[in-house]
Amino acid sequence: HAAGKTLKVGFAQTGAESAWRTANSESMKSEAAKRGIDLKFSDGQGKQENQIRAVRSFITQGVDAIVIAPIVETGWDPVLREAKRAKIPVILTDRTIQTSDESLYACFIGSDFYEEGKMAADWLAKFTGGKGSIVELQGTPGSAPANERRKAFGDGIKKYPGLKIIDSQSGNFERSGGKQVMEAFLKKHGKAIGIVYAHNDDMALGAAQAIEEAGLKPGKDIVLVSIDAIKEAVAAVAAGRLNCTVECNPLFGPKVFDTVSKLLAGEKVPKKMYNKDELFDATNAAKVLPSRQY
Amino acid sequence: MPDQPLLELRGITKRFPGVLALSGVDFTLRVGEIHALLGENGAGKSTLIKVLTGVHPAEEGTITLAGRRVAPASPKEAERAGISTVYQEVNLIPALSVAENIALGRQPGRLGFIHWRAMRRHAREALARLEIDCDVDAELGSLSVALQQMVAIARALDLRARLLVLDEPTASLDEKEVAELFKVMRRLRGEGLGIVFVTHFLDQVYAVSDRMTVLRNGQLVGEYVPAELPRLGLVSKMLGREVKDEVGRTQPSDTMGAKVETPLRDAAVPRPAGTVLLEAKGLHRRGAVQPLDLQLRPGEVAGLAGLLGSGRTETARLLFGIDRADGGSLILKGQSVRIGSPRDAVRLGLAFCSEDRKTEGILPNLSVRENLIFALQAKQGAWRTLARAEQERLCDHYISALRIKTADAETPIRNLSGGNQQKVLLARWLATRPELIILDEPTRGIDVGAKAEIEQLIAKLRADGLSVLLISSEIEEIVRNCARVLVLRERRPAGEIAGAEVTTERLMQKMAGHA
Amino acid sequence: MKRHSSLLWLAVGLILLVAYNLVGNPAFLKISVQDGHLYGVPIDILTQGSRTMLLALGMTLVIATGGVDLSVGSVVAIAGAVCALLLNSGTSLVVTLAAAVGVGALAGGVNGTLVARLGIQPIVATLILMVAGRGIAQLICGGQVIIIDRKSFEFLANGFVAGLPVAPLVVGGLYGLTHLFLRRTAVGLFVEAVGDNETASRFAGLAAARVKILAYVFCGVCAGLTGVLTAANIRAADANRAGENAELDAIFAVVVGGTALTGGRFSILGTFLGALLIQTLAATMYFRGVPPAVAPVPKALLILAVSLLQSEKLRTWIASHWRRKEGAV
Amino acid sequence: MKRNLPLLATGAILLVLFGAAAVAYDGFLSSRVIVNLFADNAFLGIAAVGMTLVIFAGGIDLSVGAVIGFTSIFTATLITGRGLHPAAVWPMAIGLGAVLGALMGTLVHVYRLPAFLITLAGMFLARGMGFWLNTESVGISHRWYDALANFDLAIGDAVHVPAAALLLLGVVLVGYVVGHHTRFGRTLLAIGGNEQSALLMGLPVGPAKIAVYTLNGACAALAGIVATVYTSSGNASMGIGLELDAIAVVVIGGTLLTGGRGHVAGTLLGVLIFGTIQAAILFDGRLSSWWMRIVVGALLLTFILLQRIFVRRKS
Ligand SMILES: Nc1ncnc2c1ncn2[C@@H]1O[C@H](COP(=O)(O)OP(=O)(O)OP(=O)(O)O)[C@@H](O)[C@H]1O
Ligand SMILES: Nc1ncnc2c1ncn2[C@@H]1O[C@H](COP(=O)(O)OP(=O)(O)OP(=O)(O)O)[C@@H](O)[C@H]1O
Ligand SMILES: [Mg+2]
Ligand SMILES: [Mg+2]
Repeated sequence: HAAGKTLKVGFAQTGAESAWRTANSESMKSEAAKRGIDLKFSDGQGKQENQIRAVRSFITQGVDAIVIAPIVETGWDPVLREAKRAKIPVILTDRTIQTSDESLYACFIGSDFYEEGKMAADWLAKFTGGKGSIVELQGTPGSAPANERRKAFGDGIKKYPGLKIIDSQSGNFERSGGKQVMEAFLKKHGKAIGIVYAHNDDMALGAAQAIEEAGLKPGKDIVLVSIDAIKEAVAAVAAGRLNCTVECNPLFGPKVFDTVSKLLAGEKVPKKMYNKDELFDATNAAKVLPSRQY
Repeated sequence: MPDQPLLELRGITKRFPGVLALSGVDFTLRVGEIHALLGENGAGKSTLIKVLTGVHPAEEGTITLAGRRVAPASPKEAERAGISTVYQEVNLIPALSVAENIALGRQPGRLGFIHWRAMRRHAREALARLEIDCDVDAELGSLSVALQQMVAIARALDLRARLLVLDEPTASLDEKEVAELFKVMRRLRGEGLGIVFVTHFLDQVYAVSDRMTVLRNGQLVGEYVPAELPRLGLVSKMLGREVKDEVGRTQPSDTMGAKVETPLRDAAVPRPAGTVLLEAKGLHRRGAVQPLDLQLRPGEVAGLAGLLGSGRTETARLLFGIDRADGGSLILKGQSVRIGSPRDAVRLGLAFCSEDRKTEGILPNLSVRENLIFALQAKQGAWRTLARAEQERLCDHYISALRIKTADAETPIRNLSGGNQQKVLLARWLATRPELIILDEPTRGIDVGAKAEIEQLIAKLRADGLSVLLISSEIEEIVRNCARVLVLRERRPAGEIAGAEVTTERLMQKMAGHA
Repeated sequence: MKRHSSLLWLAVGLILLVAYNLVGNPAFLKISVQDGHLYGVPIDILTQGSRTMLLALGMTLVIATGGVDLSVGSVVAIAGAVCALLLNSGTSLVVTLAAAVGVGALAGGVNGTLVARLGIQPIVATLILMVAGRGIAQLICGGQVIIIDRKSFEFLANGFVAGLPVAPLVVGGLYGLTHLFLRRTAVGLFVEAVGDNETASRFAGLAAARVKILAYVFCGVCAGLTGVLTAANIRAADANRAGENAELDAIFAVVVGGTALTGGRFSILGTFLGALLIQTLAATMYFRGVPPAVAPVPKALLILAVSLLQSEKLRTWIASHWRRKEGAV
Repeated sequence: MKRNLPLLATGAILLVLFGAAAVAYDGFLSSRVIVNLFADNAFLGIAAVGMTLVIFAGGIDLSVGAVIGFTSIFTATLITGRGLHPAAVWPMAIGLGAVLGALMGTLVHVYRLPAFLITLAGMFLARGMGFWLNTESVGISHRWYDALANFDLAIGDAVHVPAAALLLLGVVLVGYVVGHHTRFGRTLLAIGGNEQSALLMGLPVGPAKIAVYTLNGACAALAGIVATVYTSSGNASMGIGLELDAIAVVVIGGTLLTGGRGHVAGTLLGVLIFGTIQAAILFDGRLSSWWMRIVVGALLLTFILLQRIFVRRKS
């Protein structure tokens, strides 16, 4: 591709299921616009088959590079092989995939769901002194973040025998789901609940509401930890309604397109690049709040 | 060979919630005979047939077919045992073609794959045997009820059977078709088949049957030979009371068993001159009805006559706004009106009792009461709701006036016998107090007694100043009731007959296209 | 007769489910007073269930006319988005509510017109708005979750009057009113007639198309109000997730409540019990600690059990079996 | 001819739709796009063919999406986890799908239960069992899978038709023959037209109903296997919501949801219409998530209105 010709990049997004995702899409789009790249955006509506379809279409359209935010970890080999045959570099964002042939994709840029779960567990151990009964609000069963965050957190608290998960239900990553499950937990376990671990902020905020309606103080009577660090959650941390939220940065755009340029220029890039995920609690939430973009 | 029993039903008892439909009924059919099964509406004829063919399990009783005890658990088993049946309502599949309806379940072909050409040829032959000429690829639902009925008969005859059961096959047929059917029936009788034949037309009973069994209220009245039981005797057996005369015979009659105040025919009565209730001018619809003029007067019963498929029903549909006319005008009481939907028609005081009660008439799962008051309620709109007491009063009135046989007014109408459903539909329209009522085959499937009552009713309505447009395939019915008849032939008007000229012969001539 | 017995068996199913909960957790039915209002699992079930109940109420009429409305979930999202938009720009609560209802009615009108006037099959006709509607909601919200900070608004979903939860009261009231309206006027009859035999009811002079359209409009209005409750419940409009898969729950509640998908007879009380069953089941899962991944299995078993309980065929079969056994002994 | 009019109209509108996209987007009119239309929608299409037959009989099956998910994870678990050969696993999977279908059909027919409820239960059951096997996706690497993934039928130089597309065409063909040229298929239509009448006509209503659910279960399982080939993996959350797409595709193809009237070939057209809309949106690539939904809705609406105009409603 000669210089001067506009780059064409295909982006197979998972869907538009949350504010985090919207921010992620937005970052990609605005960055592409800034750089004058022709971005082919596709919304997979939460289905891998749609994403595969999109990638195949990108190949047909002869894009210069393909960016995928895989919904699940497996199942990409056939389509990636097609891309490879067409000599189109593939960048994975958001989460990595399982494949027998690592050469099928150029590199991975994103957050580490596993690491996030670990960070939450470690923070909790420090904050509570390694003791407490936890209820877990899981994401949509079978989805990768739910799987990873559950596993990582479970592994993370193993070191602290005082921390125990006493109950676990799915709130489907939804606010109302988190609220509804938390209401039931409060009735079921009463005062026994010391900690809530939610797989995302939306469910944590819903749970906080349920706790308030039960006449308790979220953040004081019950400790709440969650993941994503959307603006509203950081604000809630600053206000003391949540205790901690682990950032999962959605603003991939600049880094992704930098990498694309490098790849197309034939430069070598590291196979795995992690965004640095931060953690916000009472100590720093108020400070970063004004600079949060999403 | 004759007199040898082919089928014996003994002590058949069948109960529905709230109704004892059959109680200990015996029935014997001999080889090579046509056996008429008779009785009032709701007497249990159809139920007996359905027990025989495995639709309803009997609570008690035995069935012996050709010396072997059988207990068919489904129509399929009955068919395998050699029983071929035409049920009362047309029970075919409207969305499939005529050919398929005839062949369904036994399509020619190998390994379950259908040989279409053979199937169509076969269907054409089956129809030709009844002298029916119709496109076997046409969708069944697009045919008139009468034709559908013929298709159902063709299907039943197509089966190699020992026993043929026909539940009111002639209800919507006209004479030509009936004659064809009888020819076939007689031939089959000659071949040793046994035929059970249900009808409310006594002429037909005497024309073809060798033996008659009469049911009343689910009980066996007796078995008779036509030669030994004259018509009046038969009617008395059916109704369970003495009658002196009955409607339904060939001679027009002015009197009924009961005292008659109004003569049925009003040929002698001077017509209120000049007043026209509804006038159609040049009404037509492409592919359905050629331009047609029609005048309907208050206090008059007008007839619409014609052969099967001559366009009578389609004319009625145009008048009632079911189909949109392509041209022509309608003038109601001197005012030009536009009738774009049945709703418009109903609001203008029209009523139309359709010939197809199953698909165009009943609301099957709703109660008799709801069915009965429905048109009136629809006319009044949702806000002027009929009080429950008023609804019940209407029901009581019509149930007794038309002698509707039902467990109670809250029974779903689908549980009623065919004739009783028809009566409820008549009541539905009468309850709207229309100024013009179009009756398309109103006595279809109605028993002799009730037919007389309905004709009485028509006479009374006329006397009250109502205008009636009567469509009937039974020419006698037209002759008995109408002062003026518009004859249709091949969907175009073929002339009008009035007054003393309204006779069977004249009508037949006009309908067939002579003179 | 038959209809009532099927309702009875639905109620039996519900009671069995509650009994099963009481065995493991005697406090399941406990209602206490906290902060001056009622508090307990039954209150949660009613409050959380009120949204499905409301959706199912509208769905009942649509299904009774022989249709179905897949778009309700998306209408919920749109109505929520509209509420957020208006409330956050300082519009009064009353106007906002009216707007939400209006949006629902408009959506229902579109669905109804497609179905009744253009003769498009309901499932496709409403699929269009199901797909496009969520897009519209996301467009309004820009794909964000929009926080709604209005105490009076939240009160609708989570508030209490005289110690009683508002949402169930409102929804219960709507059920009562709808029932009265349908059964005291001829509207209920018209709806059932259209569903039972549309041709026949049209030939009898009913404006069948209008009845159908109104059923969809009513369903849309219910969905609009559900959108209000949904947004008020979480103090936010979530265009991406609000009302997701809600149509399935609503249809389930209606069908299990004894209204056939083929149209005709409907039962408002049955729908209510059906919705209650769904929510009670959800609570049961939380309380029994069913792992989220296999949670669908008990749901399947419950549906089967309730359907079988309602099956006349099975009941007569069991009854005859019993009799034979007793006879033999 | 008259019977096929709706079908022809649907086909014509599909061509118009495709033509419009071809004019609007460079490279849309290419053999690859057309082949992808079949390949990418293979498992939707296969499931939809089974669904068509169920709908013919006036039934409905909500469980197909979940059966696809279950089959997919089941197949992957046995092949990857247990080291079984696909040749053994595939028949097992199809058998399980058929058994589930047969169970549902039996409940629907024998106990007169609403198909909606029973198949909804089937959907939850299959989904739950799938997740119970594994909540995470499982990769499959097997010679057969590689061979299938790499297989294509070359027609000339430019056109390569992959296995999935061929299978879809095969299933549509079989579905067409079964639906339109066998007694079984016509019996299904008769049942959908009027079950009571079909019974009175002596048709084997019960066996046919049970058989069609069984067949559909098998179809859904086959679709699940195709999905594993498509992705070289199994995933219990595969096919979520696919039942609705399948139903929509069937109905867009001109089959009456109330049963008794329809066309298997129409279903293929429906699948292609769905596919074309999605392909066009991918080629555009400028729509945000929400505009994409709105445009899909608007295109569907346009399509259906056109279909209406072509085939005037019978009065
Ligand atoms: N499925 C049913 N459920 C309840 N009652 C029924 C059912 N079928 C028939 N009945 C009742 O059984 C009685 C006999 O009905 P049947 O249909 O046998 O009468 P019929 O002699 O055929 O009358 P018609 O001449 O009107 O056809 C009637 O009272 C009818 O209401
Ligand atoms: N011989 C025939 N072959 C094919 N179609 C026919 C034939 N006769 C009538 N039809 C169809 O039947 C339909 C109904 O005609 P219509 O109902 O107006 O007849 P009719 O005079 O009321 O006769 P009847 O009600 O006795 O059948 C028409 O659509 C016509 O196409
Ligand atoms: Mg009868
Ligand atoms: Mg006629």
